[in-house]
Amino acid sequence: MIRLSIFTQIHEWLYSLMPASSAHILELVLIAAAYLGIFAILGLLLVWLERRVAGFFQLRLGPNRVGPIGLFQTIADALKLVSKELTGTVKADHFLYGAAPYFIITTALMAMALIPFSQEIHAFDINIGVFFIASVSSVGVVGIFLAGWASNNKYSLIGGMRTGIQMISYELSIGMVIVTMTTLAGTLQISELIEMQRNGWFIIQGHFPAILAFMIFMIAGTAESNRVPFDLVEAESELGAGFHTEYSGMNFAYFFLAEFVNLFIISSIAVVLFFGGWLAPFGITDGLHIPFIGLFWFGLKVTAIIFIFMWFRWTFPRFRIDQLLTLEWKYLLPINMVNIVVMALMVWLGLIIKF
Amino acid sequence: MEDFLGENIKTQEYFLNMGPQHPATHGVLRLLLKLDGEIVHNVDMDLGYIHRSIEKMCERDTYKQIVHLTDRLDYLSAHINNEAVCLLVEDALNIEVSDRIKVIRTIMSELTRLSSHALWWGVMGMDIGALTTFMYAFRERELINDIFEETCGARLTMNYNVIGGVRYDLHENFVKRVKALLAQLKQKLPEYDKLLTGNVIFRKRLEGIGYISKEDAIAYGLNGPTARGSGVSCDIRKIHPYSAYDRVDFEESIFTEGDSYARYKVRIKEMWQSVHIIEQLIDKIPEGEFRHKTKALIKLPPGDYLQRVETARGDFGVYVHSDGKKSPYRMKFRSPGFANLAALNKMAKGLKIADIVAILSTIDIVVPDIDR
Amino acid sequence: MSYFSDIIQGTKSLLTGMRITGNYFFKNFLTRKDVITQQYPDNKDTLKMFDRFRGEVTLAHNENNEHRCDACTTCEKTCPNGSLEVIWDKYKDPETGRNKRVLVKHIYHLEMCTMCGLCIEVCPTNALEWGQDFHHASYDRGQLTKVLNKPGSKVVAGLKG
Amino acid sequence: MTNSELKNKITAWFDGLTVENEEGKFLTVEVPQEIFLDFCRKLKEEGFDYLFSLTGMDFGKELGVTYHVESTASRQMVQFTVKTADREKPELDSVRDIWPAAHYHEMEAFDFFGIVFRGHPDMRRLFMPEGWKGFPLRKDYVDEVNMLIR
Repeated sequence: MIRLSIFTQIHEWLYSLMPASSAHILELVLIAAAYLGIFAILGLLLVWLERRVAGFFQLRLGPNRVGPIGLFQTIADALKLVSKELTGTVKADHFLYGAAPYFIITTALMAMALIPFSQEIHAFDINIGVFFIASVSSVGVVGIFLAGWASNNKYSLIGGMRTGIQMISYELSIGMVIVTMTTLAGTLQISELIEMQRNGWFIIQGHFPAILAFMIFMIAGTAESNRVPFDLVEAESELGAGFHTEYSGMNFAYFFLAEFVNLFIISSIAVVLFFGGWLAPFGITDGLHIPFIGLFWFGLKVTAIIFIFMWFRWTFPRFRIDQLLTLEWKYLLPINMVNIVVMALMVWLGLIIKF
Repeated sequence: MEDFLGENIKTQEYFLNMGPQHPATHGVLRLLLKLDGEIVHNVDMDLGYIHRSIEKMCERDTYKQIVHLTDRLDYLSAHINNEAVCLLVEDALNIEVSDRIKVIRTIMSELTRLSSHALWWGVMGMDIGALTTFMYAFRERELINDIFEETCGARLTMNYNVIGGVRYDLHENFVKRVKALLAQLKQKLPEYDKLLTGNVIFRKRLEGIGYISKEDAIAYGLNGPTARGSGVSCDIRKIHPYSAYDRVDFEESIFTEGDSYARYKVRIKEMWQSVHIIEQLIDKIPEGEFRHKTKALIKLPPGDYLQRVETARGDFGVYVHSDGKKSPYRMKFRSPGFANLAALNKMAKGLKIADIVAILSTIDIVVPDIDR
Repeated sequence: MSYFSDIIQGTKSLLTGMRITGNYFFKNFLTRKDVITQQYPDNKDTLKMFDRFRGEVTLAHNENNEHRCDACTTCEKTCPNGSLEVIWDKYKDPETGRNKRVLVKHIYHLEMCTMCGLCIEVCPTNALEWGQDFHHASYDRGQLTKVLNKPGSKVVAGLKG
Repeated sequence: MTNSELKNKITAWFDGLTVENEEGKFLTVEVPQEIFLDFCRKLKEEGFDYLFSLTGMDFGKELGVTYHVESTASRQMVQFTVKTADREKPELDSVRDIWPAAHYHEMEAFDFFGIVFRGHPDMRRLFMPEGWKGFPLRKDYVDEVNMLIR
């Protein structure tokens, strides 16, 4: 593999230009700006993808007027939202009301830093990587909760309460799936996790328990990203718009974008944990020196996972709140616990498949 | 719960305004909910947001003019509503309509029922959260609407029935189109089942929800598919047959569980029965007049008249108190949705907010029908 | 073991549903065959309504700019909503010497019309007809009030009322 | 049970009932106010358990309510009317304890005719806004702005 020299070049050029400390700070700022850009573009692209996919599911075409195959539709929508007035309720708790969207974006961005787009494009590779993502993305619930509470609207409040219940329950499942998979891997660092999958993706290495873990992850992940069948937080037909009922314009767009970025993050974790991150399947492109090939594979896998999430969304009806809890505490949690033990036993007995 | 929380924490009942602008209330119905957390303690309703006082307008209009007003009651069974008024006047004046008219009216009524139930199925899915069902239902509904548009001239408020017959003769493409529709329905209705009926989430959302016993159903005046879900045999097409219903063979769809899922199954079965009825009639539409001449100004003899028909929502009744003038002295539309909605509190007490949405869907309300 | 059979049955039912939607997705994605929507403003020119479609009430004019309305006002009296107004004038027929009515303006309030079709049915001279135009949207209510007789039009000669 | 059999039965219950329309689809009975509730209970016992409709009426001098009840077993229908001559403060008995279906129907009749039903717990305006003046479906109701009169 070749190293992408462009990042090193920028790094060296910056350090040659100014003292090391300021260059370091500037570098951080640049990276942050780049991630903000990725955040926006990714969000818009995913919204477009969702609408397009929904169109095909529903015997329609989806947005196809603005730009080639409707690609600029969401940009036009975003422009509209930017130009809109920010309304709010008089009786809202204004500070929290204003702060809530930023909570959500900040946490989404923090989790984004951990995403390994490819071997080189990986901003923050710490040794507790997966754990960090899991904990940071659970802070996002605070934003939703604040939005629901601060709006001073009963529908928002019910939405917010539902989030609390839902997130606490399903964080547990996500965490236990991560535990299951790290039992197999023996590390939490994302780059190492991916490197270890050179001998076969974890879903193959861990076969039965890993597949089970993947299924649980998909269910819990849907719940984490508040999508159908777990979209009780927004529950259009019950609560109007749920926690963001009182938000308008760009504040609403933040929620909207963050929702899709969260979807991307969840899918990325799935890809890292089960499908070998940016690794090519069976190493078919390992010998070839194609730039950005890791990004390509990573993107492809994430898109596939996102598509499955979308498939769920456009097929299933919504759960009721008590059924949601029943599913987690009565089904997913016990299965998950057994699954950890099975995985541990397998690792201990060396029953994993490696090429 | 209260014991567990003890004295320090107290739960408080709160009040939630569901509607008049709310996605689940299918228009401008306003529900006043008393909630404890998510649990519903009491449901009350406030109506009249789309009240047009059609009953008062009828006291001003002639009988011929009244017919088109009934389109606007339950707009999803516009044809059947028209039929009720026309049958009432024909009955009062002893006009015997030809077989052709009867058969055309029956086919049209069943197509209306199919289109209404198709819409209901789509919206039902949407209310429960499966957004895709809506477009699948509209695929079939579109075919029916095309049939209506070609023969009647409009898609929703068809105004096809006139006193003494129907407005136009059947279009030459009618039989062809209906047969294509039946073929498609037979292919697609099983798909409905696979997508929603069998779905475990969907079943769990409906089973045991909104239970109402047979006795309560009768006492609360439930009618139509809602009552048939509780095991009440109340199909007007069976008990007081009108038009050509006495000569077709069909089964009254009754389920005895009394919950939302039973009501759902009733409507799905009714769609199959409608297909069955149309199949029997479509090949043998008798020749004859499609419209009998009537007097320019129709006057009913003094007296009380009542005509009941089975719309897609249930037992629709038109009651006329006539004093012999050109317009009715008092005209009352007994709307099926109004009676069905009255039992909502009974059904929804103690359940959750999400269940109210499910129950509202399965009693299939149309707000203009309730408000009149 | 209803616990496990529940899980298996449930998953199966979910997968059946996914198969249906997935089927439609891939068919549409690859062929666009099942798409049921119309690309509306694009097909404006080719879009044709059915002959019986009730779009608006029109007063039929022949090629000589003549209509068949003898201003008897039956339509105005029949309309349940008061959407038709017939403004007429008297003139003396030079042949018979009797007073006759002549149509000045046939005003149609589209915003009040419910398309019930009673006016067209009662018209003794079959002057009114259905128009198939449905592009009625406008920014101004005033534009919905239309004068049905074209400027300079006359009644068909020898009309029997 | 034919209409004439039913007529014989009903007339035997109370005095003062006017029973008509034997040949029609359903009997029409006029019930005096005093025995109204007893008459309804008797009917319910007789098997007329399905309140089909409850129609407020303005007979010119009197206000009244017309009920259509049906027996779900035999599918026979009876129409009965009760009237009150008091147009200022019309009061009639509520039948919601006998047929729970009457609850909202009675609210509707109150809303449009101003008939107060004794024993109804929630006599508020169901359709019209709070504080609307007059009762729209009465024959003497005038609204020059919104009503088109022919």
